[in-house]
Order: sequence, then structure tokens, then C-alpha cells
Amino acid sequence: MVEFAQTLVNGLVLGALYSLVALGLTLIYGVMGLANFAQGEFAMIGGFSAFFLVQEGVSYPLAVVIGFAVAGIIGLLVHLLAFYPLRQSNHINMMLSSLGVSLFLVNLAQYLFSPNPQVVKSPLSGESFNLGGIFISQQRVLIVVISFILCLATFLLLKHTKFGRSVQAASLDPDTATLYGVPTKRISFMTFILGVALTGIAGALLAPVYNVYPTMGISLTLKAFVVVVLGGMGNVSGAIAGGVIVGLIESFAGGYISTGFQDAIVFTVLFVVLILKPQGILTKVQGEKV
Amino acid sequence: MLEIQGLRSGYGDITVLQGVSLNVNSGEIVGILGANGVGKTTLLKTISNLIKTRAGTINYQGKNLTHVPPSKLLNLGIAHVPQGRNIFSKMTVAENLHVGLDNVKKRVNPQEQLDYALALFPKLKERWNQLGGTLSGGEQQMLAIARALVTKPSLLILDEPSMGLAPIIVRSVFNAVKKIAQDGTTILLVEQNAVAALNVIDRLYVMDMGRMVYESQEMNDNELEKIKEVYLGAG
Amino acid sequence: MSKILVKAEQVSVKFGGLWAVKKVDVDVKAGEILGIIGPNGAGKSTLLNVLTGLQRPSAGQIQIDNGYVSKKDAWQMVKMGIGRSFQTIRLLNELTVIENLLIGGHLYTKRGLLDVLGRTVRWRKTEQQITNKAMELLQLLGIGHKAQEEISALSLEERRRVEIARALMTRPKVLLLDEPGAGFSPQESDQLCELILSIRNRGISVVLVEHNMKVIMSLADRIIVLDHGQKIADGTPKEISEDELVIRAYLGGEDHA
Amino acid sequence: MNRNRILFWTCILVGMICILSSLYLQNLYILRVAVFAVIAAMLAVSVNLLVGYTGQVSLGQAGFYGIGAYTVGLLTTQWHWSFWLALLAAFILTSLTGLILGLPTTQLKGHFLGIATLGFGIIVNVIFNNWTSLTGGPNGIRGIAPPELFGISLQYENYFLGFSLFCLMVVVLMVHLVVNSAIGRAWKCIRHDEISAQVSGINVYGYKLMAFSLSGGIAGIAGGLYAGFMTFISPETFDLNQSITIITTAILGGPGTLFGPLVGAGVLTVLSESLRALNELRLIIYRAILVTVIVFLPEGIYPFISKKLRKRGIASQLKLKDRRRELDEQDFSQS
Repeated sequence: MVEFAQTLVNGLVLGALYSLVALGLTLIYGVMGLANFAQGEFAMIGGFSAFFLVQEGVSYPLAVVIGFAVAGIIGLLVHLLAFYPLRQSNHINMMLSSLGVSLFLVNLAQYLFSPNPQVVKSPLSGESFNLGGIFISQQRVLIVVISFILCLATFLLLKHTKFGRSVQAASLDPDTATLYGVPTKRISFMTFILGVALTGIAGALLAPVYNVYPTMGISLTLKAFVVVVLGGMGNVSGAIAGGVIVGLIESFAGGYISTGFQDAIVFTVLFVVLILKPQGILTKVQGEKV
Repeated sequence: MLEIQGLRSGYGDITVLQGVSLNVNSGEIVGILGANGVGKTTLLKTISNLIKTRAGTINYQGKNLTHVPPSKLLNLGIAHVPQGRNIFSKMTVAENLHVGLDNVKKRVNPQEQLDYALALFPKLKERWNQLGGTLSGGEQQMLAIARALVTKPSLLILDEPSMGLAPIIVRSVFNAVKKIAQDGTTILLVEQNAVAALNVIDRLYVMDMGRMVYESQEMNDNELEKIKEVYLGAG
Repeated sequence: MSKILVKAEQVSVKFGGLWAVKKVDVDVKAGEILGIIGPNGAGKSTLLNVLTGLQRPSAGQIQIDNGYVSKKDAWQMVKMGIGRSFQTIRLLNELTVIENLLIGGHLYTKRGLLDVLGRTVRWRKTEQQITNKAMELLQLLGIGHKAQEEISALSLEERRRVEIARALMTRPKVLLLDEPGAGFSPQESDQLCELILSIRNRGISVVLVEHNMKVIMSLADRIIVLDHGQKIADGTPKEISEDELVIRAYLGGEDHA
Repeated sequence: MNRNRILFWTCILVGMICILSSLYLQNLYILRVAVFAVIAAMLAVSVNLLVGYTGQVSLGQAGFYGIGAYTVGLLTTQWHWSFWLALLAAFILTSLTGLILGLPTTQLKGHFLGIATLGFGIIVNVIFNNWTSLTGGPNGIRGIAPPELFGISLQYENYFLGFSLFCLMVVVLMVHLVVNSAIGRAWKCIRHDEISAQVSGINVYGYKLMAFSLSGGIAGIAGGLYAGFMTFISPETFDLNQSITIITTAILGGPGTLFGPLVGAGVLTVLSESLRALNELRLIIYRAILVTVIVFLPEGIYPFISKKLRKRGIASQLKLKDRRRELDEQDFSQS
């Protein structure tokens, strides 16, 4: 029972992180039609910013916030160099470009920071709650709380602000959106930056628990894709719910079947979903016109 | 108010508009009638710059529109309701209306405009928090018009508002159009449904194969016969 | 009475909550030109897609030569003798005219891996046959001299001809043309009419969706009118042009129902 | 004898010369690099069948590559099969894997297909790493016997290079024959427009499956060659990075062309070797160049160069002028 609860909690923590990364991914997909394989690298960027800032004596919370900004700024550069020139091209070229960007960022980080994992100290490191035999480190609680707040904030931003409505309109019907004054080009820029910055925060948050290293983003990207496929490409609430589902699957597969095979199990679930319901399990099917 | 001279445009290799000229005076409802496929929608999309002009000029209140991007038209007081009621299906009625309002907030009083649009289409108030995609066809058309209306346009461009609607709904939509014009908005209406359109418009153009083939100030059965000839090729 | 080649019974297509096509009967007889008309959004293209297997009907059945085919894919329908062209031309722009036509001859080639890798005698023979057939068709359509040009170098009118030629390469019994005259000048429309008649004279039935009323009224033996996804009239061009329902569908009208 | 046939035999001749001259190469470093380049080329050819000819993305090509290598590795070490039989088995097994993977995934398009194939690659890699009793886990398989031909061991690098070049030539020839037939035309049509293909009587699903199966088989052969050359295999060779390298090689060279993948493999090999002096900076510059090419030369290097060369030809220049004149006249008659 204790083991079950512990697995459940670990799954929720993972799920919260996946939701955050997938949220960025799905926003970008919705507005730009870009399947961004470089998404996880922005978590790496956020993680390393937090690492260096904490090392320089900056307080951890501030480091997290700056991680958000750094990921956003690098996101802007990447968008300008690797995606904006391809806006008229097909989506497959954009996807390949993002694969190239992903490898580039990983190699750059390996060159600049060495491939070894780095430990990030958070004031909450080492502290943990004991709930009837289940140990939860405070950092993990922080991850869940902040992720939840950010997901909620993004959701509210989309629902209740001018920017959010523009993003929704631009992803639903770009032509009509322009007719109502939505500057679709600027919106796609801003969405990309917001999307990768959210992932940057995820990186800064997970750093004290899982350490930071140049290749940390790859598995995050992959999981985020599974989440997004599960929740339906471009579906925001689907991404949040899907994140939790994938986190739980991974945690339980690791705990009860085999840690070695947990990724294979996650991707097998992905296969089944893709084949049976390619629109995602959380999206309603709509008729397709030829 | 709107003056178009020798307009040509099209898609890829196909030139759809073969030199279209027309003008719209302030305060009137001008109808462009024609069967499907004659280039009516292309004409409107060219006016909004969703399709590039290949030749000819579009003047609106003395300003050349040829290079104004579609997203800036609202600032000039032009609102274009596209064909097929392109409402944002996964956004609520309220959100749809706010997309219209968002970009004109400096110019208009949002509450006033919302009240005006909802008075015209009270049904939308009942559906306020429903997703656009779940509305009936008629309600979607009303929403599309209302979404344009809240931007307080001087010129409202409507692309076939009757499409796919039952006759009784068409009538209520057109009554609303008439009311909008009476309140001082100039309207450019593109329609296939000539009978319904003739009831509301002040002046009419008939389009065929990318050209204006007929123009008239009279709205009676005689005109209908003429339009029928163009439509059904019986002439 | 001539033989019925294609018979669609009560076919319906539903997109989301909307009936794009609702309980429509169509039959195409051998050697006739059947026109399909209707206002925007009436479901003409959807109906064509159903008849060519690109769209599965939500309900209803289709028979080709008395065999039910509702569950067949488009390529199997082609095998049974249905060919078509599209409103927005669907040719491969980077390839030459002749290459596009050879694609249409796909079903009549030897295409097993062993034949292809071995370049067998029968492989050569069928390749030669479809190449000859393609050249013959191009000559017939008056574009033989363009055989080696890329599609992107052709005019709109020539592309339409190539697309019709590609459809003819599949040796159809019934040829469906979706607005073959869109964007044509009156002169080009006249030439198109001649072309369609000559296709019919080769014993191929033609189903024609067209906006240009002059074209359809002069060509069609019979016309079906769709409105709101339903068939509202079926008759000779003369009957159609006098039909109250049709006139109302086009011009609109007050609701008397 | 027409121009195409002359070109065809010239290519065969050049191929033979390459094979023969490889036997006289003595520089061990160059030989090894060349063998890897040939294997990379074969992999690029395999993925080109998908991404180039039928317009399907595969981000899991390393999965087939790995299955091929492990089949040869296991059959020769555990069951003591001869290399040749094992290579044949690798081809058959990977073709089947391609077919089975294709059954559900060819229904998917674009990103979805990319993600699904990527998932396939990862699952295969996880199995290599964790099914320790069969695959040796992260330690891999050692002591794979290099192939022998007519009593001559191919463990000498120049013999192996000759052999692998021969395999590559056979594969390219096969692809050439297939592409220039109804099958290739069907693939091209599917890539550009599936609806067009359907109304031309092409069984889109069937032909996509065929492409998947052939592509898997060719990658499997490349895997077998790798195992035979290295005599040692481990999971890390067949990871996601490898899959991405394979697809970018094909894209870089020119997807949908016969020689594009070869050019891609050649350019990338030379690039990566000449950057070796830069040590750690090498990979970064290498990736930056990759992204630049994708962004600014999406059609690939080979088509770009061959187009440039063709444009220089006087005949085509005249043709271009004619076409321009035609266009001008058209404009004139319209206005």
C-alpha cells in the first residue's frame, strides 16, 4: 500500500512536469503547425540557467524566474533563425529543422558545460514531508504546485485575455482571425516564446530533483509528444490531463513491471492510441472533408 | 465610399476576376448577385487583401486599399464576414464576439457595441457561454455578423449570409441586415439567393464569369427575370 | 432503354451534425451525359466523392454494373470503370505530361517486383502499350506536341485536358468531370463542349458538374439538381430550367412549405 | 542507343571502377571512413524510399538498422550460421518488420507518422538494452565472424570496402529499376497527391506498405554489413541520434533522387572528418550546417547542383527563353 502510494506520488510529480512541457508543445503546434522536437532542450536551457545562477549565489526562486526569461530569449533567436524562414514551407521541413535545432543545442551544451550531470541546490533540497510512511521531498511538492499554478495561469490567459483569444482564433482559423484584426504573425512569435519559456521553467523546477545534463531534454520531448498525441494535438486541456496520465503510466510501469522497459511501455501506449484514435483520446472526432 | 476599378485577381494560374468595377455609396445596401462560381467570393477576398490584386484599384474613402493587410482593415472601419460562417468553433459565443472587439477597443465603447449587437440578435445572449460549433446554422450566421458588428464598421461586407440556411431563417437574417443599414452602416452584400436579397438591397450588380454583366437601380420582378436568365443560362 | 452503369441508392453523407448529402438517388446510363447542378454548398462535390469512392457514404448503397461497391476504396472503383477529374486540377506539376498520363495507365502495366527487377519481356510490352496509348490520347486531345513539357509550363486549359486524358488512361466506363470549365473563356468553353461530346461518342458516359449553365444546358441529356444536400429535380435541361423548385433553389424564394 | 542508356552504363562503369580501385587502397584510416560512408549511404537510400519517394517520414530507421545488425550478430555467434545466410535472414526479418510496422502506421500522416516511427526506434533500442539474455544488454555482442568469400576473409578493410560498395551498387540498381516502373510512378504520385493516386487506380495503402517493407529490408542489410565489419555491436549505435542522422543524410543529399542519398552521405562524411581537427566544436558546427541546409536548401544538395549544371547548358537556356516569350505573349493577350 505504501509502495503503491509512493508510486502514485512519483507519477503525479512526473505528470506535472510533462503537462508543463506538453502545454508549450501543444500551444506551438496549434498556432504554427510545428511539431517542435527541440522543445525539451528548452527545459535543459532552463535547468542550466538555474544551475549557474544558483552557483553564482542567486536565490533559487529568482533563478527559476530568470530561467523562464532565458528560455524565452533563446526561443526568440531559434524562431527567427530556424523556423521563421520556413513559414511558407511544408510542416515536415519545419519538423526536421527542429530536430536539427535539438541536436545543435545538445551539442552546444555538451561543449560549453561538459556532458556530466550537475547538481542544483534548492533551499528545499533534502527537506521532505512524511505522510504516513510516504516520503515526499518538498521540492517535489513545489514542482506539482508551481506546475499546477502555471497550467492554470496559461489556461486563464488563453480563456480571458485578448492575447489568449488571439492565440485561439489564430490556431482555429488564421484567415478569419486576420479579418478580425488578429496579427497572426506576431501571435505565432509570441506563442512560440511563451511555449518554450514554460518548458524552461519546467527545467529549472526539475533540476534539484533529477539534476541537469545536456541530453536531459530528449526524453522530455519524447514524453511530451506522447502526452500531446494522447490529449490531441493542439488541445490545451488535453495536454494537461495527458501529462498526468503519462506520468502515472511511466511511474507504475517502472514500479511494477520494469524500469528498463518503462519507456517501451509508454511508447507502446502511444502506438495503440495512434492506431486506434489518432485524434487523441481526449478530443472528439469530427468529420473530415476530402 | 468604396470604388473599384478594373479589378483582376485569381488563384495560381486561374484569373477569376476579369476586370471588375463597382462603387458603393455611403449609406446604401449594394447587392452583388450571381450564381456560384462566378467570382463573388474572390472579389470580396481581393477587397480584403486575402487574395492579391493583380490589376486595378480599390479605393475606400479616397484611400488605396491594395496594400493594406487584412488585419488593418478594422481600423479603417471595414468588417468582412466571410462565407460559410467561419466562426471559431471551439470558442464560446462570448469569446467569438470579443475577438472582434479586442482590436478596436481604442475606437469604440465595447459595452455599447455588445448591447447593440445583442439587441439585434437576442438569441446570442441565450447562447452566451456555448461553444460556437454547437450553434445551429442560423445562430452561427448571426454570431458571424454580430462579431463584425461589434467593431462598429462603417462598411460591412457580407459574403452569402443565406448559404445553407432554411428560408425562414434567411428572412430573419435579412431583416437584421436591413436594420443594420437603417442604423447607418453601409453594406456590401454578396448573394446567390436573389429573391431574398432583392427585398433588402438598394442597388444591384449581377456578376457572371468574373465580370459585372448587369447593373440596376430597380428591384422588381422584371429584374428577377433578367437575373434568372444569367443564372440558368436560358438567355 | 439503355443499361444502367452506376446506380446510387439513398446515399447520405454526414459531416459532424450536418448532412452534406441526404438520401440521394443517382443512376448513370450507358452513353449519356448526366449533368449535376446546384447552388454553393449543395453537396455536388461530396456526391462526386461518394461516387468515386473517395468518401464513404454514411448510409446508402452504390452499384456499379450490378455489383454492390459501397465498401470499396477509390482505386478499386477505378478498376471497375470510374474515372474522374477535379475542380482544382490535381496533376503532378514537377512531372511531364506523358509521365502524368503513365500514372493513369497504372492498372494496365506489369508491376510485380520480379517483372520490374527482371525487366521482363511482358513488362516492356505493357510499358510500351501504355506509352502508345498515352500518346494517342494526347494527339486526340490536341496536346500531343506538349508531351515532354512539365505540367507547370502548361496553360490552365491544357492542364484540364491533361487531367481528362489521365482519367481516360484508366479506361473508364463512366467519366466524372468536376467543373472542367472553371476559369475558361467562352471560346475555351466551346472547345470543351466538343471534347466532352467526342468522349461520349467513344461510348463513355460522362457525369458533369458545372457552373457554366450554357455548357451544361447544351450538353447534358439529363440533369440532376441538388440543394441542401438533397435531390430536388431530375429531368431534361428544358424541364429543369422551368422547374419551380430549381428556380427557387437558385434565386431563393419565400417559404411556402 | 539513347542518352539515358549511356548514362546508365556510365554509372555502372564508375561503380565497377570504384569497387576495383578500393582493392588497391592502402590507407587504413581512409578505408574505414569509406566503409562507414558506404553504410551511411545505404541507410540514406533506405530512408529515401520513404521520405523521398513516397513522402512518409521515418524517424525510426535505426530500429531496422539495429535489427539487421543484431540478427547477423546473434545468428553467427549463437547459432553459428554462415554470414551470408544470416545476412539473408536479416533482410527478410527487417522487411517483415517494415511490413508489420507499416500495417498500422502507414495510415498516419506527417507528424503522427514521425512520432510513431520514432516510438518504434525507441522501443527497439530499449529491447536491445534490456533483453540481456538475448542481446547482451548494454555490453552488446562481441566476436562476430567477418564474412568469407571464395575462401578469402573479408576482414581486410579494402576487401570489405569493395564488398560493401558492391552491395550498395546492387541496392541502388534495384532502386533504380523499381523507381523507373509503374511502382515508382505510383510512389511519386502518392508523395505528391494521394487523391490523384487513388483516382488513377493506385492502391495507396499497398504501395506505402511496400515502400516500408523495402526500406526496412535495405536498412537491415546495412545493419548486417555493419555487424560483419565491426565484429562488435552494442545498442548505442542504433539510437535516436542515428535515426535522425539517417533521415538528415537523405534530406541533405536530395530526397526523391537516386543519387541524392549517396551525395548526402559523401558530403556529411567529408564534412564530419574535416571538422575532426576542431575536436569538440566539430559536432556543433556540423549541426549548425545541417539546420542551415534544411532551412535554405530544403530540396537538397544534389538537385541544387544538378539544376545549376543543367541551367548552364545552352540548349536549356534557349528553352527557357522560349518559355519566357510564351509567358510574355500570354500576359499580353490577357491584358
